Amino acid sequence: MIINHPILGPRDSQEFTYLGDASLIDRPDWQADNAADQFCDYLYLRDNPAGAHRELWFHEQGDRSWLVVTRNTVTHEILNVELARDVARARGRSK
Amino acid sequence: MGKFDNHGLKAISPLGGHEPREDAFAGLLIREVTDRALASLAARQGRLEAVHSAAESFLGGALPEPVRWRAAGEFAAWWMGPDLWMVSAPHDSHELLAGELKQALGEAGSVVEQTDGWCCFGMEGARCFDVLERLCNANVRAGKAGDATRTSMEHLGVFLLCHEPGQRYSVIGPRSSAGSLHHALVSAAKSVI
Amino acid sequence: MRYSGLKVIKEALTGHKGWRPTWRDPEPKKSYDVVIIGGGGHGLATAYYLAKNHGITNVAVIEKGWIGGGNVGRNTTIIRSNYLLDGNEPFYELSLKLWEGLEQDFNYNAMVSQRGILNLVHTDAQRDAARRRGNAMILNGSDAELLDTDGVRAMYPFLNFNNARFPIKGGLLHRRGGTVRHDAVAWGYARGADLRGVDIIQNCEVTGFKIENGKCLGVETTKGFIGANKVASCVAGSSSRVMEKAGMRLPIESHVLQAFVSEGLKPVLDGVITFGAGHFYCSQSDKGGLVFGGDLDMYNSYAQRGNLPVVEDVMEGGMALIPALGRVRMLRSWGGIMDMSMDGSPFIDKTHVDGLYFNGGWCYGGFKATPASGWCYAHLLATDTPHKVATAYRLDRFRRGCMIDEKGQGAQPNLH
Amino acid sequence: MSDVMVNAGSVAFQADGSTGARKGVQVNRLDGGLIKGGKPLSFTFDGKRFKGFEGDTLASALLANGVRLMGRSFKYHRPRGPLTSGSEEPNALVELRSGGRQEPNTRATVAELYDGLEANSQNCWPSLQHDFMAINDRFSNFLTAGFYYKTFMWPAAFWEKLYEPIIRKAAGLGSISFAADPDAYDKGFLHCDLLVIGAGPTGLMAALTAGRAGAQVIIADEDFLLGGRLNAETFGIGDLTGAAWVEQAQAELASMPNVRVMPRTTIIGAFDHGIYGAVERTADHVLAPEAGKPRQILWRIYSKRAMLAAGATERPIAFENNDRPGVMLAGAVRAYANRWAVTPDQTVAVFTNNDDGHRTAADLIAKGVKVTAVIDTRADAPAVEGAELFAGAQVIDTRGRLGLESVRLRLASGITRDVPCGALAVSGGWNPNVHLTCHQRGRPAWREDIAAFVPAGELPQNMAVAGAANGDFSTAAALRAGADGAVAALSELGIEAKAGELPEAEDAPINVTPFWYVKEGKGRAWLDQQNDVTVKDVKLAHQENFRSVEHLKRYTTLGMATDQGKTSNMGGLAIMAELAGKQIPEVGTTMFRPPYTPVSFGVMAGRSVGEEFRPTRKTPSHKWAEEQGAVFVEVGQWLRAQWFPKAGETHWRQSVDREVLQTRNSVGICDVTTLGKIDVQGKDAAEFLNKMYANAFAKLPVGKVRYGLMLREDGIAYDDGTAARFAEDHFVVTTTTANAVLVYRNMEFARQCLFPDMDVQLISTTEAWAQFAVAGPNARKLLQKVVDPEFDISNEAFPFMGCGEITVAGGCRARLFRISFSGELAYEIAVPTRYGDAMIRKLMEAGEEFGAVPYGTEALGVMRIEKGHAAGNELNGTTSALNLGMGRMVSKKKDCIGNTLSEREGMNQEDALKLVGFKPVNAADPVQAGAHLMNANGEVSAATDQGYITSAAYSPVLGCSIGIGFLKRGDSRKGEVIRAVNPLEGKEIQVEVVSAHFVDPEGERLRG
Repeated sequence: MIINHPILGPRDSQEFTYLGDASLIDRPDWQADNAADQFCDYLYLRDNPAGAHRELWFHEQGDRSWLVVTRNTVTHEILNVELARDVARARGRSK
Repeated sequence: MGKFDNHGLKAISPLGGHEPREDAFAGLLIREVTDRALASLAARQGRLEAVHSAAESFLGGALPEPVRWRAAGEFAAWWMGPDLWMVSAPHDSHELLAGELKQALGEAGSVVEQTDGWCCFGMEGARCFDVLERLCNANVRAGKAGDATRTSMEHLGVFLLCHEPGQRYSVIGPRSSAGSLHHALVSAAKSVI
Repeated sequence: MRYSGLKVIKEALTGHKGWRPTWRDPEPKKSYDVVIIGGGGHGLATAYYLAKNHGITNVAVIEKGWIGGGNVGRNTTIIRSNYLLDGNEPFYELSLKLWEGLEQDFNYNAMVSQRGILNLVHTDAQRDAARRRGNAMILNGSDAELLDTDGVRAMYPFLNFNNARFPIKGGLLHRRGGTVRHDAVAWGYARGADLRGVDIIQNCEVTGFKIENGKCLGVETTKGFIGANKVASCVAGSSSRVMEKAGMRLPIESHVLQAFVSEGLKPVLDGVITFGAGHFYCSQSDKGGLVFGGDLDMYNSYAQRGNLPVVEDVMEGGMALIPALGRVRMLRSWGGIMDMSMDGSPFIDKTHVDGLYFNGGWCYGGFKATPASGWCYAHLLATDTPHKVATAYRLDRFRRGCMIDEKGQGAQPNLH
Repeated sequence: MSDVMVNAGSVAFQADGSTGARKGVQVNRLDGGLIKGGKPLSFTFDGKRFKGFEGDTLASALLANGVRLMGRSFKYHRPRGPLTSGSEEPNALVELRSGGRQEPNTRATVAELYDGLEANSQNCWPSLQHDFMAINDRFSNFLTAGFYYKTFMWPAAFWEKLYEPIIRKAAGLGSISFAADPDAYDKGFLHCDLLVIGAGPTGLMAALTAGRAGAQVIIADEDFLLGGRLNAETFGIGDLTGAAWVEQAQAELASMPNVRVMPRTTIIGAFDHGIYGAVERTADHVLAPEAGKPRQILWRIYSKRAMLAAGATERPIAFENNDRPGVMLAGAVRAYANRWAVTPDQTVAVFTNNDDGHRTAADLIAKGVKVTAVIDTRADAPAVEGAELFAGAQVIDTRGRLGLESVRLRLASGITRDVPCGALAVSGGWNPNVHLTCHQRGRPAWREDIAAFVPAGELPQNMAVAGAANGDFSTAAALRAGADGAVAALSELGIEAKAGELPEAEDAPINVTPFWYVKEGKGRAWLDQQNDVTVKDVKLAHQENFRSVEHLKRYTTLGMATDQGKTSNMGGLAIMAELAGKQIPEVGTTMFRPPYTPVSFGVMAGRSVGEEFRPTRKTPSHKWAEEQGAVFVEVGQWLRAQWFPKAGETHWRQSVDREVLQTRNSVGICDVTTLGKIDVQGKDAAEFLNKMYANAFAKLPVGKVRYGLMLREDGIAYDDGTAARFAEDHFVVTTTTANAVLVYRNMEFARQCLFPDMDVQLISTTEAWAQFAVAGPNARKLLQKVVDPEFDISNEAFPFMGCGEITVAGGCRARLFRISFSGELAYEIAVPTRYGDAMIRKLMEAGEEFGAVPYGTEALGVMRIEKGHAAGNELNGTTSALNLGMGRMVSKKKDCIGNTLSEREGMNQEDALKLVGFKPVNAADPVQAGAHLMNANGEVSAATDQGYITSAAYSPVLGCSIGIGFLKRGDSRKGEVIRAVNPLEGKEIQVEVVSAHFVDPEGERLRG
């Protein structure tokens, strides 16, 4: 597969390490009342869609950027690639 | 290899010799390079501008853009990642490069000595394209002077710096695997030439 | 009709006119006691054991495509009972015992062949782990032997003992492990279930569940609504897709695993070898092809195909282990969709919906589990209590903190 | 009748395939062809010597020598000759070469002839002519499709003991030598705008068009000769012969620097996003590759656009005994005649359902071969000159034991007629080579006018199909499609190209009338000739309800041979459609999967073989350790010294015991460079580490080191190490050797995805520093001789868990950490890696007066077990801080990865496993890692399992074997005697539960 890196352009997916669903960015608040349940859902449950899937790839043999790749899990077509750090900030994560 | 035993300890090269290794082929010279000091330079949060200007005055040239490297006088630098560069200088005169660089950047940047984290092989000669296309997936034939590509060769992550397309490159890889990287370069050369 | 050598001879002499369909192709009835979604190995085995062990024959197996077209027909045919953890080993030991009597039981030769499986060991730490595993296997009634380098060499002298990057220090030998003709397993269970009155309905896709006040009443399909007292999902590979129709999110990701077969060769490998350090495992089919595989492609996928890097990685492993394979050619590759669960272990459980049951999360261990999975799923469906060797396979185990993590990789499915 | 008599002689002369050979003449070599003037070559088949020419394939050369019999079929061991002249060949499989280079199942039809080629027949015994296993053919009626599923079940034990061994021995095709392949293989990567797959008229025209436009072009063809069918046909292009036009095109392409022409290169698969795998056979056409040069190269081609111009494959017609040597595809017979100047026999008949078959008759006649009949299933067949035409006729049977002698016809009139012929050229029409279009989601569609499937559905991204591969069979259409296709593909890339003037070329339709199999006859009519799948088998499969294409394939093995059904699938499909009363498209097609043709393990592995399978990482002291005669061990990718044998030591334990005792009694030195090192800087560095580690780091003073435990988010401990604070905003973190990469990846994840606004920067420095542990009561004394005097490392100035930047050996910058894994007074000292070799020598020299020893990973392991330190065996991915006895370390006052889920009930049960130590009751008993723990009394079973031993070693200090491991409620069972059982090796010993800290539990030594 070819991942079109936002900074580097097209790169062979072999240079990357795959993590999984981009929802792993949304780590729950440890002090929430139902933190335990939230963490269980966060860590263990997946939509696992047949179709567009937002997922985390780490450019380990490259610039060490974590990317959020939107990819169709049926056709493997890649629809969008973003820097995970930008996504995280956009989703309200900070320190 | 230079005179970097200015104290009681004598250095050896990544391949384990006291002199850099050379392998010559018709149209290709592979040369172990041991005379550069390295330091990584990362911008602190929100201090990118400060880093750029401080680095520029220290290096005598601007930090390179993504996927590029640039030489300015005795210094050179290549882009490693977002807000992260590798700076290099002659080892003899700048063995303490990291310290010098930190002086110049102060609070704006994080600097880490990288000199011995890496091994470097120079590739020189008309057969560079033919050999490199056996080693890595970088599109070397479309490359330009000043490209700094992170790619992998024989399962090893390396930086490939292009000095002159098709003629002159630096391959920079993890020092502990220098032997394996060297073997890959040489066997690819033998396979082609 | 009973299959036998005599029957084959009789038919040969009378023009093979007497052979009847291996299973019927009936139209679905309005409703069944149990509707099993998925005509793969596990679904067909479940139907077979529901009928045979529990006398429940008013059963339909509905299959989106043609039976046996999923992972039961896309695996590397290995069977084994060499698990480490209490939650797993008794289950897989039951499975292996069922394999051992399977063909006589369902009167179909699936070529169950226990020629042994050898897990190679390359470091002292791996030997310690192999010893712990081997002891766990024996304590659970399975078999295991710990071999040293010479023991391995005696079995397979042509492995790389000369210039291996990761020298072979020994291996854990499981003699009762082996291989099975995978397609025949689906066909044998289908025939056995069909003979006992189970309806096998091909080319019938489930489009939804009919759920009213917390009770599942049946399934909507491309052949219309089919009512059921109990609906049993058994669609490993597509579990998330199907259960999503019942509003469930699962601790499962779908990943593609490639497998390969070489051109036919005169005997090379008698048993199964796994080369952990090189992500390669291999056996040889009775037809002569080397059947081999390695790692997942690592990314979520519902495409039954993989990519080049893993093909290369697997065959590099092959060459590293057996340098004599250099001129052997890989003939065909294929991909199966794996239900990769969050701890690498499966689920056989009720769901929060009354009358809706779930079987899945088999990772790439599904084939060897087929008989026990059917056996235990049938037991759960018939009695509403988990079978004693499958009590750990519950959906809520992560919430409880009772993971069954053979590989110790944590909640990252593609590493199991 | 008289015909038969006349020809009997010639038939007899041919019948034994080797007669020609014995005469040593190429009895079936014709004039002309493309090999004329070719260098004469000599080769052997089954030990017999033959002559051929440069440009021959093994098959063409054998046919030229009158050899039709080249193989035996898989199941019935029927005599077989080549069916085709290409890579789709099912029959003519041989073992090529010998020794480590022996290559089973090689298709003689694509094996390029070279001087000294050695080939042998396979899957036959004692000889190809007289094959014992041909007995199976007599029992074929019992060995129908799937018969084995119905028998061999009783008695159960007989399967593995009797039936299966026989089957396995009989099965398989060729054999390997079991010697290592001596040849080298290589890999490479190519990039292009347009990849052209196939160099027939379509591909060449496309490459010319794109090349002229200046695009980066790669054109690949599996053949060693470009041109495709143009080499096999007589018609020309413009005023040139086909071959001449090809030469011209090839010359022009060679003159373009932007075009890469790759003959002998098979595109094996179409992978995601325009990536193609290609295998180039660089040395299969010579006796052996030059030293260092690869036999084959695997290219990964990154293409912006691709054009499939792979042509078409002719398909046979099934009829009774249609598998005899001499029965061939018409296009192949034509190719042998026109390209290789070879006829399979002096008398040939043609059987066709389309006009293309007539070309074969015409070309053979033109070359002076006697065409005894043209049998055309069409009543309205066009006339033929120079041969008798039987329109509306069918071939209903054939004769000839090891080679075809005659065919029996059923004429339109209904009467039968025997026609003598040593070869029958059969054409059932052509199938476009759609394979690569199916490697992803493409599903071919049926085209009635050519009665064949053409590419359809979702083709691989950016792939277009042109020419015969797309169902456009005429040369003119091919040229046009190639040119237009290239223009279209390039315009999508913004490159302007012109189709230009196209040369004149034949434009004849093939006028095919579908005809799949001859219904007459009780005998067998072959579909899959290699796997011996007949029309009867397909009918039986249907009868038994194996009706979907996949069921058909799997039940009968149709199309699963080494040719992947390239010539047989279509026939099986058509018959299944007929039986099911469906149209062919309704029945569907089977999946085509990579590779297009089989590829060797060698080329897929490339250079990654033997010791180079994976990179090797060496420590800074490696060279020195080698000089000491150290024994090395693989630790991940690292090679580390395991122990340092001394003269007179005959057993590794002697060396290890000595290293341990000398370290504990005086001082020892160990290279610990392999531990991961991560440099963490930034204003939020401390806060960041607070998130990474289970325990707190925010308040760690500058100049201090702290042990840290890392959890996964699920609360399981996965790594431990130390963090040294060099400044308010600067830490150096160490990880275990095994997890260096993973910890770094997880830290980057946290930095970029979880806490994107923290001011923290990370970089690995593992390789930059050579780090040595100096341990033992004399460690300080030794170091004081090496550390430059201005640095005070006395216990007061540099206490336990201190760290600092210093200089050694007269000004060499270094880092000193006072940490201990061994439990002794110990330091770790780091210098830039290039000085590591000199440093270890310096340390050893300085240590001489104390009798300092180097110690390896074994002694390291022994000492850490004596101290009860957890390592890889304990951090096995299923153990929590609680299990490790570090539950209290997990801070509840702050957020960190893993602390929330570590509180789940299942991970905090009162009978949880706890890390403890074990001592044998009988000091002589060895404690073994991997043994399971059982109570002193009661049964030994999984149900009564109490835990397991993770690590064990002989402790020279305690003078007995010891172990650590996990025991239920272990922390509250100290002093209890239990059993460590190891049924795997038939061992059981009694052990006492003790503290895991065997040596210096109070830790006085390391603080001293």
